Amino acid sequence: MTNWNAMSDEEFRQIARKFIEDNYPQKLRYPSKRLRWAEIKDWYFTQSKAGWIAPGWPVEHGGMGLAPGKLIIWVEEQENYGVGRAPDHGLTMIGPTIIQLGSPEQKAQYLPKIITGEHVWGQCYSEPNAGSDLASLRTEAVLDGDHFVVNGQKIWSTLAQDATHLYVLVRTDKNVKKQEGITFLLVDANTPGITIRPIMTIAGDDKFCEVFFDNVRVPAANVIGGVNKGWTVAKTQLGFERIFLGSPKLPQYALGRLEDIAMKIGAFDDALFTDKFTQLKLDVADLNALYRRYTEIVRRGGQLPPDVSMLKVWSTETYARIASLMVEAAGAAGGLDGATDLGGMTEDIMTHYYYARPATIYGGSNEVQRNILSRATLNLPG
Amino acid sequence: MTNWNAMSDEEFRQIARKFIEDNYPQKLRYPSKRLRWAEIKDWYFTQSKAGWIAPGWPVEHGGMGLAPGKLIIWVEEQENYGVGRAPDHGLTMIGPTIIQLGSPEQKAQYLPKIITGEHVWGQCYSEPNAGSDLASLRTEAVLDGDHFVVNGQKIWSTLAQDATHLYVLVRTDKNVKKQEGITFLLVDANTPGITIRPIMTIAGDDKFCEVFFDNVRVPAANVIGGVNKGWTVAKTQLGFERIFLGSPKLPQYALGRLEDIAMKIGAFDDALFTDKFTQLKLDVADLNALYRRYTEIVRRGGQLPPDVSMLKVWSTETYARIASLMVEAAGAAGGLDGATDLGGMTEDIMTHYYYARPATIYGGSNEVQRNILSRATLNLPG
Amino acid sequence: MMSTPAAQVAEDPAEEQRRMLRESALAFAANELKPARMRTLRLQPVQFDRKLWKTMAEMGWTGLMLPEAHGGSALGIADMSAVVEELSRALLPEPLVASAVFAGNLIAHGDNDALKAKLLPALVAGDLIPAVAFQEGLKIDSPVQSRAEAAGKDFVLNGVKSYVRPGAGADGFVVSAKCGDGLGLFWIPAGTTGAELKLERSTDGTDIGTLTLKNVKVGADNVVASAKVGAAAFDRAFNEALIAGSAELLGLMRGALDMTTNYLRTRVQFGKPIGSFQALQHRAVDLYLQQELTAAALVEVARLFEEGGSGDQLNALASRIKARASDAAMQIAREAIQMHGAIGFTDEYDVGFYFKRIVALSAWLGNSAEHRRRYAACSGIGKKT
Amino acid sequence: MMSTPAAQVAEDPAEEQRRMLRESALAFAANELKPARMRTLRLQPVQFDRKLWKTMAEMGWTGLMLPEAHGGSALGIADMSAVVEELSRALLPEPLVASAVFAGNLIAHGDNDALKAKLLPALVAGDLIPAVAFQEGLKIDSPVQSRAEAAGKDFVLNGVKSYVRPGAGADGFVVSAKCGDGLGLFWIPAGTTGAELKLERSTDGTDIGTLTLKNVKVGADNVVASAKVGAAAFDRAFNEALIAGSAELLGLMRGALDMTTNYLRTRVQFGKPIGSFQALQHRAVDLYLQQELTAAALVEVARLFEEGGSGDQLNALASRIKARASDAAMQIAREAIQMHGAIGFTDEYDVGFYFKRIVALSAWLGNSAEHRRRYAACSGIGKKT
Repeated sequence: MTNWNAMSDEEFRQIARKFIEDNYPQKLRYPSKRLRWAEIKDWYFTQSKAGWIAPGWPVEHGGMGLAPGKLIIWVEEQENYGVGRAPDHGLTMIGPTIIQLGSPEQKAQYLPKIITGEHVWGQCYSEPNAGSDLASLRTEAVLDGDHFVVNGQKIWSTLAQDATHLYVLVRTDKNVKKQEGITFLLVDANTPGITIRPIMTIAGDDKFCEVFFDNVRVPAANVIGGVNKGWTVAKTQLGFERIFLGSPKLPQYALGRLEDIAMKIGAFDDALFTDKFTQLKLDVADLNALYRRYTEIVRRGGQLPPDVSMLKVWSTETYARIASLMVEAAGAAGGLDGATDLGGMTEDIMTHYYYARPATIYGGSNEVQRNILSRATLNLPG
Repeated sequence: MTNWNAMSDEEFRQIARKFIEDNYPQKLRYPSKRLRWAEIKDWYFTQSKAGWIAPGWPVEHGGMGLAPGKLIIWVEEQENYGVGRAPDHGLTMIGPTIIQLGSPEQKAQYLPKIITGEHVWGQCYSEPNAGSDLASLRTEAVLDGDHFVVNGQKIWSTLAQDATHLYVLVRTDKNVKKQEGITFLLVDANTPGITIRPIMTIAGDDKFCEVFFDNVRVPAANVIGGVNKGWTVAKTQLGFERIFLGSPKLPQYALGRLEDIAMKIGAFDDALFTDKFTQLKLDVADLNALYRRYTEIVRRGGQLPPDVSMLKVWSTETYARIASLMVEAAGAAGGLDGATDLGGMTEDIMTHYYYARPATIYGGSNEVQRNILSRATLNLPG
Repeated sequence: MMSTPAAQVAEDPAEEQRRMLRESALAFAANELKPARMRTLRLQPVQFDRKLWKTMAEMGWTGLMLPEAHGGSALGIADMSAVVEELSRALLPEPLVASAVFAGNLIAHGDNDALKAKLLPALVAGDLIPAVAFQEGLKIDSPVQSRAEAAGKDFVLNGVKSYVRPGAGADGFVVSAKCGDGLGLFWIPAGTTGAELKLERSTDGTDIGTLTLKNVKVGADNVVASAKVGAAAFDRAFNEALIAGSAELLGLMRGALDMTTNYLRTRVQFGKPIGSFQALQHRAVDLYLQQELTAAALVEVARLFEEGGSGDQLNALASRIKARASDAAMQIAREAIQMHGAIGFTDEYDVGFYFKRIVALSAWLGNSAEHRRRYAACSGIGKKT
Repeated sequence: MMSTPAAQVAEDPAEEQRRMLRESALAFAANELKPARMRTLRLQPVQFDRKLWKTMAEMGWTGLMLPEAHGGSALGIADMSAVVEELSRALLPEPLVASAVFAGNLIAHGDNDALKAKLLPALVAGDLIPAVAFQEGLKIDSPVQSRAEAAGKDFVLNGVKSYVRPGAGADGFVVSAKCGDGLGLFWIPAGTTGAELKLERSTDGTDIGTLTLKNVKVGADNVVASAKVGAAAFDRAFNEALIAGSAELLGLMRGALDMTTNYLRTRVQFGKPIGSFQALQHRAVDLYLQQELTAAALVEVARLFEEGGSGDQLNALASRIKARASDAAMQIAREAIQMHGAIGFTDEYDVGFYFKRIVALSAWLGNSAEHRRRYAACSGIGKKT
């Protein structure tokens, strides 16, 4: 078995790069939309067979056991090549949670099937009336013998229509502080009473879903972390994944597209456009510098300070500014849906402008991030 | 006696313009700083002698009794000519208050001397701990026989060092809701126990003062509007003067200076500068349009809606942006104090940049204005 | 002293007329315009409703600015803007600005009386939907390359015109083309041999067109404006479209901001309406300020435009308002989605229609950057002596 | 899994050294630098303290980057920046960046070893305060018009140099001048015949100079850099000054923002600390974000600069950080005053010193607009093939 961590960083980087170049489908590079399971599953299976699917997991659970520094190299190489994101809630969210908090039976039951791709997981957290204020969720689970009976509605479950399994936050006690009556449940998506309905977005796709629970019976054994301990479980998931919400990937890619377009249509002849572009280029460059500050902490095994929230704010708002300049530079073509002609190249101008909208909303809206920074970093009063 | 209001607007405008051109000192046009009494008093006396000093006051109190429409023409003509603002608290603030709420004795005692310029008034409202939250003021007045004894400290009294008289908000009851224990007092600035200390600002001038009251005895007859009714009195002063806080005068003048500088130093050769300048020019043009909406209401004798607060916000923030662009355009000279050489012309670059700071703070900070607009205009919840 | 509410103050007759126009548009909007229409119309080959258009014509709106000789009301751009604003506020995909203001006025400003007598009454009656095909590059200042070559008394046109609104549903096109040293304007009915229309979907759910002209023959009777008057006619109608288009954007702003402040008042998170959070309050105030700056500037621009002036002055006025309206609307559109949170990004919630229509109309006829540049050029910025 | 606090993680030796430099600067600042100094110094003919400068020299800071051969420590720009940042955070009018980094390095990058041996040890010892006189127009890209004409082995200089920092208190000037086809650099001691220094007050309370040269004779022994190497030496030292100058701005940001957040925590209005108002909180967060972007970019720029590269690459790096630092600092300065309310506008409150020093140093060596332009030119924006 390869001891990846014994390699030099550079050696590992070369191997990772070659693996991606040899296996990742050319036509899926830099996808402009989130890929569905049907589109990306072959890449998932390829990684799985090669043993690369869970680089951060311990070896005993089928992972590569990469040290944080190596893991970041792996992420960087994927980003540089434009590797699309597969439905990865199993790998990045629920798998690590089960490894950390699951029973031996849960580990045996679920982990191998995440590795093989047999199970595809979806997250059910938000509700129509519990968005930024997640802890006020109301989907209810009542114990009935050795099952919980779940009733309620979840929303904004990314790609839940592709999921075989769902992890769900439910209310199991209404008579305590709202954070203390929440339980974390694992649910087979095929259980009777579950309806998954994709939500059409203004961008014309359906990557988000509503999930309805109507007397859904879930074995009580499917609780993780203990009854009424679900809020704590959900919070342990906020590990260094928080960094990746602020990855420079998206703004960097969008800036590259903007640069190509601008070259084609001669926008750089205009000093005003050039200055705006330069500002954005510096915004992305400095985002990269800030990102590196935190990946460096992870690489060394340190703990992330709360101000890592800055990354998400700056990354998503820079992305939004780039999308705006793209629309502006496109002039009359700035209001067109789908691919259109721009100085001889075909480009979908509006995609970035659309996706810049939820970017500043999901993963904790930028307003909530600023609240956190205000309190945790600047120590401003509640 | 001339019946000004019977004239056509155009006729009145011509007369007003001629009066200003004939009498206002050339060297005081478009002053870059607030003028002191010693500098501007001759102009005050000139207006007084000609009967022009109190255009908005009723004729019986020595005014011209101008209708609102004519009054606005008078203001416009002053602004167009660059007439500096004399210490005018007597004319615009306390005079109208005495006319509306004063006793016959108070009217006889104070109004004629405002007209002649014998009395110069200063305002004592803010305190070190009562800025945006004015109603929390603590300067105390305790009745002792037929006098109030005043103790406390006031601050941000504009040009109080030139005042012969002060109007002061004091606390006369500590045991009621904070707005209901405030009294409005008229105070002779020469009363023993009053110390007026100019405050040096970062702009290097001293137009604001601190005023200290140490056992200052004020006749109880000097109350306006009744004991504990001072908050109501202060609010009646917020008549259509509120418009003038949002006058386009200052940004318009600063934009003119910026344009002159830009021509001299060739800044318009730079498309980036030209676009920034154009944006500001449109910001000022549209401020003028918005300003006209409200002056039109006044001209017709209507009541100002609460969203007139927008004017102050937009005017002062546009002014601040103009000042910033001026500093930017000046390059290395952007950080110099006092007059410096700019392409052969001499200009004090920093003055506008300095004065843009208090502009967004005084007269109700722009934060407070936004709070008002949020509640009174958008009906957003408290 | 000043206790009379503004509404009780005497109006002048022009204002009273404008208020009445506004009220009839409001009443019409309340009865006829529902956001749900947008979901149905966008699935159809023509994304507006010709029956409704006919009703609008009966209200007098398609002919509001057209000469009385041809059945119009000969009113000004301020009146037209009032109607457009109120209808747009309730989401109107029908091409009132594109067809009635831009194309209609362009025909009226031309020098072919016989053609006017043929086309304008049909437009007034709601039986004709014309479009203007003028743009040839991404920017409004891209030079016209299309050419009209004289062939006897007729002309032969070649060229490509893009971003034509409406595309789907237009009965014909007023096409600009170089004609000798000047600019000629030509009427080309839809389906004319050699005139091929390709449709693209605009983000607002309507199809706009690219019109390719290959040796298209235009008879003298279909010359909208000769090269002598074409450029001036075009500028005037373009400026009118810019002003009315700004009114359309203002209506959209009002609609989007109303929805948003209403949401802020009612959506509860953390135990309070989210509109009680000061950061959102201050941002909402800034949006309102931009909206009202646009409204005040629109009143002033329309008034000054009607007073007249040099070509440069009128161009500057029209560009001033389009720059403000486009910027203000785009800011409001983005913030409307952000303040709604995730729900605003769903197709089933109506605020997205405002967002999309604003993006489309801010770009149409030139975005804010283009119009600041045009304003600067026409108002002589940097040229002061 | 990741519970080790960052501070407990092993440092590499270079980082440890930088941390120690930072700590000694912090300790010095705590003992020696008080805002009250600024009120006294600005009234004096020279607005910094030569005695304190001597102490700074003893700390090793004036020679930190200078060659060991001349008594310096030969450390890099990252180390220098760490010291500058911590001192500046406590308000330092002494010309560490202007004299030690810009002028000192410029002399060191020249090709006159004898002159280095004369000037650099004096700078290291704190006995010499040199300034660079390079700028001739409002902008850093204004062309150099000053000329150095050869007269045998000597030179005669004519020209006018503006915005020289420090003006008051400088012992001599490194002057750039066209010299044949190249750029020469010349050492002109203060008081040299024909070299007239006129002082102007900078907003930060120091006097900067305009140096007028009329037939000033410079001997060959005072040629800092011949025309062969002058331009390259200048660019390198200028870039180093930009980076250290950005560190100086970063220190000022930290000082101003610390004061401001502290005020927000303690100032009570409407019965609450004003820092509990969400609109102010979010704005304060945005300031912090700008500060930390600057800090992160500074670390990266200094590291890449030390790794080396082409002239264009190094210019782009230095301009990148000066653009960010100037913009971020100006935003923080304005908001610091606004959030303090009226008290922040008074001379007796210290935040104004940060405000003024930020305005002065953002403009010095080129403001953000100038450096974005330089960055664009040097990084080939719009030139991709």
